[in-house]
Amino acid sequence: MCITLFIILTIAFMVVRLMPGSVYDNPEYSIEIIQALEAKAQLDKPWIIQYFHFLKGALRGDWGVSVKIAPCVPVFDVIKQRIPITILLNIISLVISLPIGILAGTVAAMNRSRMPDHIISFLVVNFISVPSFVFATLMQYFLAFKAGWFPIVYSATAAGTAKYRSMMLPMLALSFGPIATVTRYLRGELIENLSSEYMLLARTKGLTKYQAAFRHAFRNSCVPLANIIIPMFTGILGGSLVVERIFAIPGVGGLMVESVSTSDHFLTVAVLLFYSVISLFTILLVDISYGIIDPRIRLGGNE
Amino acid sequence: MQIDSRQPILEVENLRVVFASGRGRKRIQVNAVDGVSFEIYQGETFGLVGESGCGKTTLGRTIVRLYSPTSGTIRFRGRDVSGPMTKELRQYITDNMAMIFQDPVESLNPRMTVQEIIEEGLKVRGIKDPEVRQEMVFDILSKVGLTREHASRFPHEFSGGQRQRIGIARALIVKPSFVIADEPVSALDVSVQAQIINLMNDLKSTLGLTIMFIAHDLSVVKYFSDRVGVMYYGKLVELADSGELYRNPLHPYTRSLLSAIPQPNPLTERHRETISYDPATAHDYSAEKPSLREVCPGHFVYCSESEFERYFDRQQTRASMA
Amino acid sequence: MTMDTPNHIPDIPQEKFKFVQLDQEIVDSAFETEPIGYFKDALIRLRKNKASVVAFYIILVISSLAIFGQDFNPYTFRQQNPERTNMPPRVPGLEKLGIMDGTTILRNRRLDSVKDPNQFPEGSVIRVFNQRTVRGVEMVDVKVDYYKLVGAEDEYYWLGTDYLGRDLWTRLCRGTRVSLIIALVSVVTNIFIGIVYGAIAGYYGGKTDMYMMRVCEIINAFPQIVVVTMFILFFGTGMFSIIMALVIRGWIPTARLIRAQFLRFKNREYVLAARTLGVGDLAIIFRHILPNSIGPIITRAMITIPGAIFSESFLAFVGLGLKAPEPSIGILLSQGQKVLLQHPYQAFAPSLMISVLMIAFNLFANGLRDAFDPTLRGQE
Amino acid sequence: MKTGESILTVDNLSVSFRTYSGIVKAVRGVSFELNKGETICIVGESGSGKSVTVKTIMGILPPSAVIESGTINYKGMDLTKLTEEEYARIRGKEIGLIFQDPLSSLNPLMKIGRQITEALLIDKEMSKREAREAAIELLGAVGIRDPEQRFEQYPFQFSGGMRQRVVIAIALARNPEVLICDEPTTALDVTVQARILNLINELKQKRQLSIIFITHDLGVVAHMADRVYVMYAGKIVEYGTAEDIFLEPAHPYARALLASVPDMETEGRLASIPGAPPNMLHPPTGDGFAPRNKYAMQIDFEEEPPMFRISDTHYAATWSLHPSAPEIPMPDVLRERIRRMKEGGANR
Repeated sequence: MCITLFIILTIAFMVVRLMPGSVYDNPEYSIEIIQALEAKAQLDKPWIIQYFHFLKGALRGDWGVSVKIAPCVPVFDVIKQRIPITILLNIISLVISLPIGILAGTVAAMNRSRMPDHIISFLVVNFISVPSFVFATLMQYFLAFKAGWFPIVYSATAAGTAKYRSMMLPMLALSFGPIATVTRYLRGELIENLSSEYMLLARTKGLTKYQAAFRHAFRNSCVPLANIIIPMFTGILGGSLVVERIFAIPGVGGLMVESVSTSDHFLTVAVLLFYSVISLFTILLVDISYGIIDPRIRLGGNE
Repeated sequence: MQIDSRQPILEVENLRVVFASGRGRKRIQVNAVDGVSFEIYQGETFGLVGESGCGKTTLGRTIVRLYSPTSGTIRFRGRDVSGPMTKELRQYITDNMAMIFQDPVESLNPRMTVQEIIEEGLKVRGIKDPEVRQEMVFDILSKVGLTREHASRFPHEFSGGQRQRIGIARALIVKPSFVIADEPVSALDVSVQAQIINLMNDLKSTLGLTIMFIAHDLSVVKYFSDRVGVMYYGKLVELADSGELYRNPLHPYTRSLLSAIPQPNPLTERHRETISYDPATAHDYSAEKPSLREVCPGHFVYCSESEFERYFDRQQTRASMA
Repeated sequence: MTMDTPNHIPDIPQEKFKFVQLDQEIVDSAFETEPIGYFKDALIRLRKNKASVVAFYIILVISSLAIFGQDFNPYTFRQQNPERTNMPPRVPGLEKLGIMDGTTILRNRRLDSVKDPNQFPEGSVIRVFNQRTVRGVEMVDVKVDYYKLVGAEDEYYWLGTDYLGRDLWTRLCRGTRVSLIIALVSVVTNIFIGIVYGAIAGYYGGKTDMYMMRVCEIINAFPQIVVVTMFILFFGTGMFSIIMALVIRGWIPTARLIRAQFLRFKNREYVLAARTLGVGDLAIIFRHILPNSIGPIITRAMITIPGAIFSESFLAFVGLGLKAPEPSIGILLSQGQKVLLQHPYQAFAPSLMISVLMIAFNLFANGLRDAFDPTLRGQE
Repeated sequence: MKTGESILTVDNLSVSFRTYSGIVKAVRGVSFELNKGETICIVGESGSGKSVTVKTIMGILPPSAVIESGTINYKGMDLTKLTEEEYARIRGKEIGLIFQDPLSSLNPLMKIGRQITEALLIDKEMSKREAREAAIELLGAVGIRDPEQRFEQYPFQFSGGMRQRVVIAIALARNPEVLICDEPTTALDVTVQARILNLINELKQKRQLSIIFITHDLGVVAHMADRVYVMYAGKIVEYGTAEDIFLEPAHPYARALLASVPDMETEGRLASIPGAPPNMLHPPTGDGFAPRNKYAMQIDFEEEPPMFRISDTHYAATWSLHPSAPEIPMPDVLRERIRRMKEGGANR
């Protein structure tokens, strides 16, 4: 965990400092300003000193200042104001994907090899395959532009429901993939659990098919769902980079695209660090929750 | 069995195999085989019986050096084969010993034809000519009751008993003198078990094999073996001729095991009393350390000094009554 | 109960009660069926799965488009033509049906300019609508035959052109080729590294395995986007660095898969049997373990391909794609997205291409997985 | 042999499976009856259809199975005609089932106690507290020590034998009249097996159970059975009291089976059964065992033998009992063993 974070920091340092040219390369700055900035960041010193300076700064939360997008504003502050909308978008997507995916997966598994299963499986393949930015593009054109049901881009200034209406399409675009992932995973788990011996035992107790399925197979299938939530959440985050840009949402994802295209490296690296921290955090969370959910891990069984 | 011509082919002395897993505080050590000593004589069938997890399979696999012994020695025809593994030692072991495995499904590579499975041992031994190999495969196939048409088939097309015969063919084509059969019949249907046992008996006499037969079914072991060793939690608790062991079991675990085996006889079976064995109450080893002692010629029991005297007395009374 | 009573003994001729096989030795009969190998068996299963057969043909068609598609018309992927920018799609034949006929809608035109034959030549205006007055000026939207408008009646841009007048069909074919190459090369590299790494960790086990897996865990803790972006920021864009960026973290799932396969198979009784026969480590790996893992490996490779295509397009969207003028599906998509509302066709074609490609690969991979699934084998 | 009142009657039951390669005829016209308070054993090797038969009685066949014909009469109901809801009322309450593998038949993520109380609470006659007490009592009754602590534990904390005891407790939780045991001791060690068998017999006495016991182990049959049904290739080929089957086996398969297992006193060559069991995708005509039977007759390959009556309790479906059939010798090993048994096997 800490090792990972440390390595990420080191790589981030290398990306910023060891790249050819000056990071403060901005046509609006004069050479003097650039040199002053470099001196302030101790860039004129040997790289080992730079490195420790960087680490010290990083630990204090000082990740440098933005150069182009918001000149001289600490990147931390730039990101800070962009975080809420991104987190909101991602969490909402996750929150709507889980129940829909669980429902669809259950329906498919309980009707295995019948029409509902075939339909759901067909949709799943499509949703998993088509990238979220393609969905975003198509929905923006047809649902927003042609049909006019939704605003074409996100409107931060709009109040109340209008704001959420403008968030609908990006949320939808981000949710298709996770819904399909959850559906597919749960269907697989459920089918395996439904055909297990303990399901038979549950039924021979006198539980009906549905009681047994719900109390035993369904519960047991939901446990390993924690497994796929990490890659899913980071997946949504990744997708939101592009989707945010498409819908002009002022979130962290859009910020990264902008910073990359304007070579605002401090900002890019800071955004990347933000993503790493989130992903590490989810891994940790899942590890912990796993121990809580599964008694075999919690109580240290050896089977 | 001729007592006179008994030449030990395999001597196991104080063998110990310890498996360790985990690190630090979580480290767990399992004494899978815990100081076992015995000998197997040329031409005999030595049965090894015990319940799951008693270390009998580990013992068998350690003898062919699939696992390495933690301590103790294994001598094959007088040569120590328990030392560090060298290429030469590996060859010596694989040339002389072969193994038959338990699971007829798991023990054959599903991607290889029967021909490829059986001839692999020949390839390793440098028989380059494919025709020679093929002839040898056909020959051994007919010995185990299969036909040459079967050679080009894949394992999944065969029934359990047939697969087990393929496994036997694979083990025997390299002409070993000593075969370890690790529960070769326990995964098979009753009607097929006899096929395999009869086949092994026939091959044993025609090829002059010495067999170490590992099983959990005492009736089968008793029927098939000349001498039987009983294992319990890594230890050899009793060792005797199979008839003697059955007539006169001394160790309480052996007695409990014998009493637990259901026999196909409804007249006696319905009234059978089972003896249960609990090592905590059966022995008091706090004062005297137990070891494997010879109660009467060829009959060894793992016991303490006082237990030994008790067993010895019982043995004497039995002998005088007979 | 339908049981025969003692006084109901069927009458049967005496000669039927002769022993017929008393002297024969009852042996195992030879099989009547043809021997079926592993791959043949998998192929039979795969063929039964219609979706993956269709997917397979789609992949074939797209691959041949990627290879030969750009030779079908006279343009090259980098040839710019300032006279022919943003041309809508026009396909011979299809144009008669009213789709892809080179028409487009121009919005907010002054009515007088539309009536001016110098600006809108004879026959180029198809329909004028939405007439309104904005600040005293008559404004209309107008549907035009764009090819007539710019005087290119004889030309056909199947998928239209982009803002530099480059033919989009040619660019899409070229872009598909580039994306597929990036995907294939990175996947092959990933699989190769994964097999070697996973095989070593799985076969030798113990401490070796523990440390090797620790390394994997650390690398795996970096989110894919972070690694890929940092890598390209550092090494610059270009096909090679994109491939490398996809490899850096991409081999880990394969390594884990292979390791799990090795752990699963190395204690199988047939592997132990081979060891007791004196078969060497390499032969065990190549003859006994790898062939049994081949199904999952192939399936894994197939599943990784759409992932790589996705990552490449994603990078292009972020602005870290290939350098101009080289197209990739992602670059075309990202460029099309920018002019989505004005020239939607520029986004639709690459959207369709990437979606179809990803669906086809996923369907095919699913089919392969089912075909190779050992739990279905030998049980029926 | 006192024949009591019949509690469960299976008549002419046939069950098939649709598979990838064709239709597998797993059970072909099986009939038997279970009397109140008795234990019947159905013995046969894997693939003989014995497990499918009991799964049909329990109504837990997989979806690929089809009941082609036959009735299962329990207390005047035909179980094959029940709906899923009606069946749910029979299972557990009237008929309990113990599975082969205690490792996989308990839900790994649910506490042992809840898995038992779940059964007790189905009837809605108890409060949760009462159910808890009843479950603890049950655990004690099946011989689990410290039931209160064990109640709160998960299956992985139990040994194989202990798990099977829990499964028995679950099967008996709702006081069923009939208990079906599907190879309950196959996965266990012999000493554990002995204890479980004794436990089942003990519970049978205490609760007046009628038991259908499925096994392939003839020793277990001898230990448990009042009456025995021998199955081969989806049919019952012989049935009778345990003494009938073990001392006077008539069907060549029953004889071959008995002759192929060694007991403690067996000497000489075992009589092995050549060949392999038939592939039920293409079930054999006539006597299914004929291809593996040295003494097979012409008629065996042509026509299916009817059940011949040997005594009031003993029936066998083999042409060798036809008055016109020649005498067929008993395998040596078996003849020797039967002689020993008759001389009074009580010398153990």
